[in-house]
Amino acid sequence: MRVAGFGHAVDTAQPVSFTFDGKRFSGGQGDTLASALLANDVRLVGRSFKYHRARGIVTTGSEEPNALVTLTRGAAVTPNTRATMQPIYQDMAANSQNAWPSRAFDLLAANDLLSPFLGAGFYYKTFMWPQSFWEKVYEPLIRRAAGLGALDPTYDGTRFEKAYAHCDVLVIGAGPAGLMAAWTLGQAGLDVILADEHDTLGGRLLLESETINHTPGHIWAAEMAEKLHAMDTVRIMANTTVTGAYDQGDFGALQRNDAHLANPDATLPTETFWRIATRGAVLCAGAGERHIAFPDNDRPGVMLAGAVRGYLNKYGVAAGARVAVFANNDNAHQTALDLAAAGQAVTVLDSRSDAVAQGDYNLLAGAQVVGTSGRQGLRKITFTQNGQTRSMACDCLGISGGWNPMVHLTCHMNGRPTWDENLASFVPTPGSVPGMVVAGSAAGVMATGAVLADAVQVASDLARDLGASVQTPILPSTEDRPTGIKPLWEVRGHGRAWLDFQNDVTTKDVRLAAQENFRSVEHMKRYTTQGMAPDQGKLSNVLALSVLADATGRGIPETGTTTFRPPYAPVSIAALGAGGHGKGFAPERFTTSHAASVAANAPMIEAGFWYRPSYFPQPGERTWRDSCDREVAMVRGAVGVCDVSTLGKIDIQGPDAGAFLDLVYTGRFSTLKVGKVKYGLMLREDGFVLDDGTTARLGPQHFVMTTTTAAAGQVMRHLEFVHQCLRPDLDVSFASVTEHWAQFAVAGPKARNLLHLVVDGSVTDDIFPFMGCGAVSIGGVNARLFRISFSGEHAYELAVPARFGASLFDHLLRAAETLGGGPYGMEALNVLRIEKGFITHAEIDGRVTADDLGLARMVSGAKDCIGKTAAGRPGLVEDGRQQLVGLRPVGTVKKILAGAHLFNPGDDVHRTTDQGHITSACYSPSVGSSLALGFLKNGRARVGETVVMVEHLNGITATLEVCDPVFFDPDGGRMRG
Amino acid sequence: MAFSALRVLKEGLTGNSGWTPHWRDPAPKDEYDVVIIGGGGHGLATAYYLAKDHGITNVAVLEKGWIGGGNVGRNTTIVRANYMMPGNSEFYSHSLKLWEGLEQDLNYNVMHSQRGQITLFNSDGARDAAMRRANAVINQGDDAELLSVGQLKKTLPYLDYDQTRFPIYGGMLYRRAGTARHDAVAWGLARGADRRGVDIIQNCEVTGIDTQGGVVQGVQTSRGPIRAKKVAIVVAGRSAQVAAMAGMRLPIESHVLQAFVTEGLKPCIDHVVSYGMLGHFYISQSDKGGLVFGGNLDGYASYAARGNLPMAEHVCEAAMTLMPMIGRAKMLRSWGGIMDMSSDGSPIIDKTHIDGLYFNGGWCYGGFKAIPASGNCYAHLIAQDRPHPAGAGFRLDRFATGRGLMDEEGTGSQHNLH
Amino acid sequence: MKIPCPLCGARDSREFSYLGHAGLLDRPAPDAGDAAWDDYLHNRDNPAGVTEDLWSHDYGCAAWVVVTRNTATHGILSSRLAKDGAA
Amino acid sequence: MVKLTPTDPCADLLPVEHGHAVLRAVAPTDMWLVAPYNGKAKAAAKAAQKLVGQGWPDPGQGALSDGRGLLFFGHAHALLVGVAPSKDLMKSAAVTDQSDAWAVVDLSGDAARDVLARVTPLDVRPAAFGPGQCARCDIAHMQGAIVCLAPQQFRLMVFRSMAKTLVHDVTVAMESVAALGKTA
Repeated sequence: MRVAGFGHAVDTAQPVSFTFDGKRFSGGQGDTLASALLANDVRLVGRSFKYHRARGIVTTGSEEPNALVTLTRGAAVTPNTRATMQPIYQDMAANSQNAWPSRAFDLLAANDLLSPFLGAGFYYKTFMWPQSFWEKVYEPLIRRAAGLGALDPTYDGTRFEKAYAHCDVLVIGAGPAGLMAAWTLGQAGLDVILADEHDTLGGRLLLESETINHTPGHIWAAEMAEKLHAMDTVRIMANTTVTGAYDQGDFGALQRNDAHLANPDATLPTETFWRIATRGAVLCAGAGERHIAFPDNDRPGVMLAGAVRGYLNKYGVAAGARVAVFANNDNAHQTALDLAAAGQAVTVLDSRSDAVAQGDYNLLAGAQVVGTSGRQGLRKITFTQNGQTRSMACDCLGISGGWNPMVHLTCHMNGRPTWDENLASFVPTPGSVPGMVVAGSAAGVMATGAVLADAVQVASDLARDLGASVQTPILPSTEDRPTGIKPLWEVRGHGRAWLDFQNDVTTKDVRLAAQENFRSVEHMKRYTTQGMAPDQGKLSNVLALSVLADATGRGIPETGTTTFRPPYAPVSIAALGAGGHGKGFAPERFTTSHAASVAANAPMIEAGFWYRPSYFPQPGERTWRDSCDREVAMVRGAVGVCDVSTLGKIDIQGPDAGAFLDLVYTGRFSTLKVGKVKYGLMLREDGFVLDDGTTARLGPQHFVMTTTTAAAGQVMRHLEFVHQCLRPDLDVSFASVTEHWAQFAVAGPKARNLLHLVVDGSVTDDIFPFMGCGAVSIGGVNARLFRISFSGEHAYELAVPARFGASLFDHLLRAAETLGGGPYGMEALNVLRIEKGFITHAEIDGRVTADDLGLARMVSGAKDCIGKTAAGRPGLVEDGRQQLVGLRPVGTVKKILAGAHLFNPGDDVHRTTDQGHITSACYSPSVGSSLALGFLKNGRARVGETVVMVEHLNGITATLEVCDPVFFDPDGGRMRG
Repeated sequence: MAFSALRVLKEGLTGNSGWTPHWRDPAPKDEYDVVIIGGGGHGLATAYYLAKDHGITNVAVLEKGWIGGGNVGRNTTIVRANYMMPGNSEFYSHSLKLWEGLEQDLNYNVMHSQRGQITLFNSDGARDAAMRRANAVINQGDDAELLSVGQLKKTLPYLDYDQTRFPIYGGMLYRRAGTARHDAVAWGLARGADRRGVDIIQNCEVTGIDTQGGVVQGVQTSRGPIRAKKVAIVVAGRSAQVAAMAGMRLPIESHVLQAFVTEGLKPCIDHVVSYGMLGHFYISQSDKGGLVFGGNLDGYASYAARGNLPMAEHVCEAAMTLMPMIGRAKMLRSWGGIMDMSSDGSPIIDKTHIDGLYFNGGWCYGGFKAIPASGNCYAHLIAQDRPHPAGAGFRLDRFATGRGLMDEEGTGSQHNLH
Repeated sequence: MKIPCPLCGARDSREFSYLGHAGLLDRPAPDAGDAAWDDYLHNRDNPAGVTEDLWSHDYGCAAWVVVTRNTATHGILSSRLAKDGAA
Repeated sequence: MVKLTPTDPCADLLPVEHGHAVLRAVAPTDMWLVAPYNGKAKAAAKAAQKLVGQGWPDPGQGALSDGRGLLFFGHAHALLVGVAPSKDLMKSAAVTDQSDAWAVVDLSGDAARDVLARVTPLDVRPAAFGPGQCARCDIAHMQGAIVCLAPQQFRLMVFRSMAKTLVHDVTVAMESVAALGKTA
């Protein structure tokens, strides 16, 4: 219920209406969903994971284990939203999770009755019979019952984004320590980013009633925030959770931009995932309260003591009408004091027999809560004091087992925290994250005055380490409240005592784990699932550890701790993967002929990042094959034009360019004459083929190398490696010119006729013999012409500066039309090259040698080259390797398919009889039959033999004849002529 | 104690007080027939099969930390047998068959779930490569089915078929592939080995390997020397350090592979789905409802067992182009494992230059699915001093000779590319 | 993770690609023998600690960089251009 | 004789303006990669000085004045902009025409640095990246280059074929920054 005069963050004069499970409620501007629900006396907010127990709000922050809801805003459905972190907005629609048919009446709550049989690890011991029932019966049941919220199967299209930020110091958390540290560092002239996961700076000061400089803490925080805003050096990131610490000062952080908006603009990113690069960091993440394990401690209404007063102070909400506090420390008494100020009478049950009341409230010293009742919410607690057991009616119980410094980020780089006996908590181990220091409660400093002093000290030291000069600020005055604590982890009694509320892990589970020898903390965690729920054990891990320590008769430090891994708080995949949706996953590369190809209705297909035309359909053609066959015939009969700009082109220059090429290619290029082109084969250093292509010599010290489209980047890196790492003495340099030149293949018996329609001057065999190259001009534009062929026809490749690519393509097509030619696409290109036995990366699959390809003659015996020595390993030269062959049908064959395997006729089809496989297959209109290339054991010696192709997936078996891989024009007369 | 539904019922009714340790914590003896260095999945499986198949029970498994604390406890739990290179093909086929009987064999529910794996392909070339692989799998005697885009739309309706950067051309379904509960595999094998008399010794770090005249004598440990007739190294992730104790330098470089899990969600992904554009992306949903997913190595040599943001982001970008509906799922936890990346991407199970010393490692990031067969083949090698037929290809000398390289990806001798 | 490029300064690791141990700078002579080549191509010290490895600044200056780095902590000690040879 | 007409990779896509940032296409001009031969660095620097009035750029440096300049462009290269190489320069350095290789755009406005922070991991704080500085760097998963022309003006380059992706990704960032500015 709402308490007048309290709640500095909420403006009840501005009502905000929202729905929860379809029922309409009203809250005030500034409420979170959690505070608004509590203000409306809604206590049951969801169901637990395993036993479907009724669960209520426990905390005020991102560590909330229970109040996870599904939000629906327009098309966007967000499951597992923390009600404690979600501001309400007009007409917000939230729904509870993991309950059916309703959160008040959940059928699976029956699981709770079966809990004796469903303890830790029960599933490892059963569900094994009959064998097939696991997938069919047991597992589907388990899967349906498990899980929390549900994803909407349709993508909502909401924008998320990622960004980078750079600073000198990242201050994590804007509570008293963070504010003070940021101010100190900013004053020192350092670039500071101050990140806090809440919308308002102040941290716990917003939740507490204590004063700083005699003004309420939240007002001091607001004043500090204003000062920081005014500093050029400080950048404030509110609503930003620092999620991970990574190497060399990288941090991840998630900023929520529109959680408070009812109708955000479509261009507003819902969340920004920041990659923050910093020289130093100060962790001011504060401390998190922990609870105490006692029987039935999980009912709605049982909350952290700090949260109970936090809801009062910040939101003006009383979490219950009759409130009790159960604690082992002084700090929790503040809850009673704050509630008393609001006129609520509170009983404090303090487990310490020497506890002293700090004000006017009922204190039961030496008392322990041993049980609770209330099916859908707390109604009564049972406790012991002085050997007597009594009950007390109450609808809200604030628990406090002490405070844990939020050490999580210090563990992200394998650091382990240190146990502090006085604090009864783990504290960060210095140096756990290089460059990051810890200040305030996160470092185990609990009283506010000490926190501020610590922050100044730590920040000043860091500033000096970073070379800045520091002005020491005057510390504000504080009212220091007592922080005494005596550890109390568990109250043993009848019934189950919860550790991990969300995963339904109880002290019994931990004890059972220990009994079954899961005594290592990692074993216990995995056996019980303790700490593996969405809160990652923030609330319960230390508690669970203490129970394990007790069960195994060890101390907590010897028991050790599990580690914390990124992210600190869950991060949506859409944020981490922002930009990846749709085409955003990779850059798109378009050739200069793209628009013309699209205009010609060519389907564009992906080739690496590029798009290339598949074929150019003509009216009347029904399938791609119709078009492809026509384009092949067109190239063989007249002339075709194909954009080959996507092939890698590397300019290689320098006095040692020839010597360098001799090293990277198997063949010799230093002796290539200017104006000539040569085919080159490149090996990896392990002796297998890396790539192939042609290289032209344009001048004495100037070559241009082509690579395949797929390997262009890899080859460039390889060349740089060979030069920089192996032969830096060679005077040579490389420049990618792939993008400078638009290059088109002009292929077919009328290729030269076509060139004469386009190129200035004439192209003759004298100047451009087969494998010749040189400069030409087109309408006065300087161009390059290479007489090379990937089709087996008389062919050229014509290159112009890319700005003229679209125009040249247009001219080439128009000229081709007059000769009965036209454009051809990737399908025809593939058929043309298969007919000629030319290889692509279908054949060069990373496992083949030059000899496997029948190209051993291309490996110069007279010189070293990359890969030559390793290619001589026995396994790469011995008999029995699979060699490239051509394959053609014997008789009628339905289809030859790449990916099919080859067998000897009559052999059983089995791995052990496998003879090879098919790499490329097509129907060849030129030959008039299906053709294929493949690798066959000792293949070259088997020309003329028959083999059987077996393709299981389409159920095709065919008899094929082994032949030379060159099916068409074997002597190459067309190419040379 | 045998596990059964009846037992769970009986214990439930009597306060669960009768459950006993799944394995003992014995003190190390002075001498064993076989000392296995490494209490991960493979080491425990080796011990289990030594006892079960070869009757060798005077065996110690020495574990530096706690069993199952390495890669078996930190992976994406995928079990499949879709390898095509000779050597790998028969081995993983053998492994899958062992998985299929493992739970009954161990009397331990490791939640092996054959929910099927669908590997997507995104170009004609990738389809041809997938066909080659799938045909090899069928030739080995296992199963594969080609799914058209139409079939995929029914089976995986949540993929983006319209806008994704690299259109989906089809998929290959391996019905018998699936997942298992990784920790339970380690625990079940430990319990199985322990019940047959094997000593599982935790917190016992091997600090030296004793040899004399080229013959192994035993090991030095943090808990004193232990004599052994045979010593078996199986410490993937730390192979270099342990092998160095025997003067070996390995064709292995250690790399970090990250994996990720979301908060629990109601069932939405039934299969294991994998995708091969710009690196890898693979995903499945655990029985607890978390989406478990991963990608490629971070790419740099590492023993830190943790990675960095670029790969985490890249994997999520792949998720967003392929199945954007999971965008609203929140990544809960990330972790990293140390991968023994070998020079051809395939493992090593072999004798060494020292008599009685054996080596098993180089599992790259395929180790989890291999656990039963790795243990089975390694046990065979240790017990009989000749390789098991299904594991005979994993020779240490194949890199030097170039014979029988098993480069599934065709990426060559660069360790981090496999 | 940041890689200190000797030319461009500390840059995000996503601008780099990784090759392997810096021993790859010492390519054996063609006739160095099988063992030397096997070692060069395949075998690695693979230390859990300080090592030297090769990174290419693909998205930056295209320099190959030798980085001295700790594989256990990911700490970086120094870097130099590969073309400048051994340290 | 045929007449070839030029096209520009970005011209049809630009300009765009969102909030406090504008993205404009840059008219094509001479761009040449220059790699001095071994032992010729001084001569190349001298030849370059004559051409553009500035010496060889240190790593990370490069300025344009009147559209001319010499930019650090890699471990081996500088990029000569706005003028073709002279004979002198070609004697001492390998030169490669890249005039058509790049998609070139200018991003300007008060929000320019916030926009850049969404497409590149480069530290673009004013103190780290000001006028006269030039970086080869990742731009939205593309190999690119950024030149700081003025405190709020940057030249962005990626390979020509990726012009559309560049414009798209920068435009999305501009929209986001503008929308965030409205909620702040």
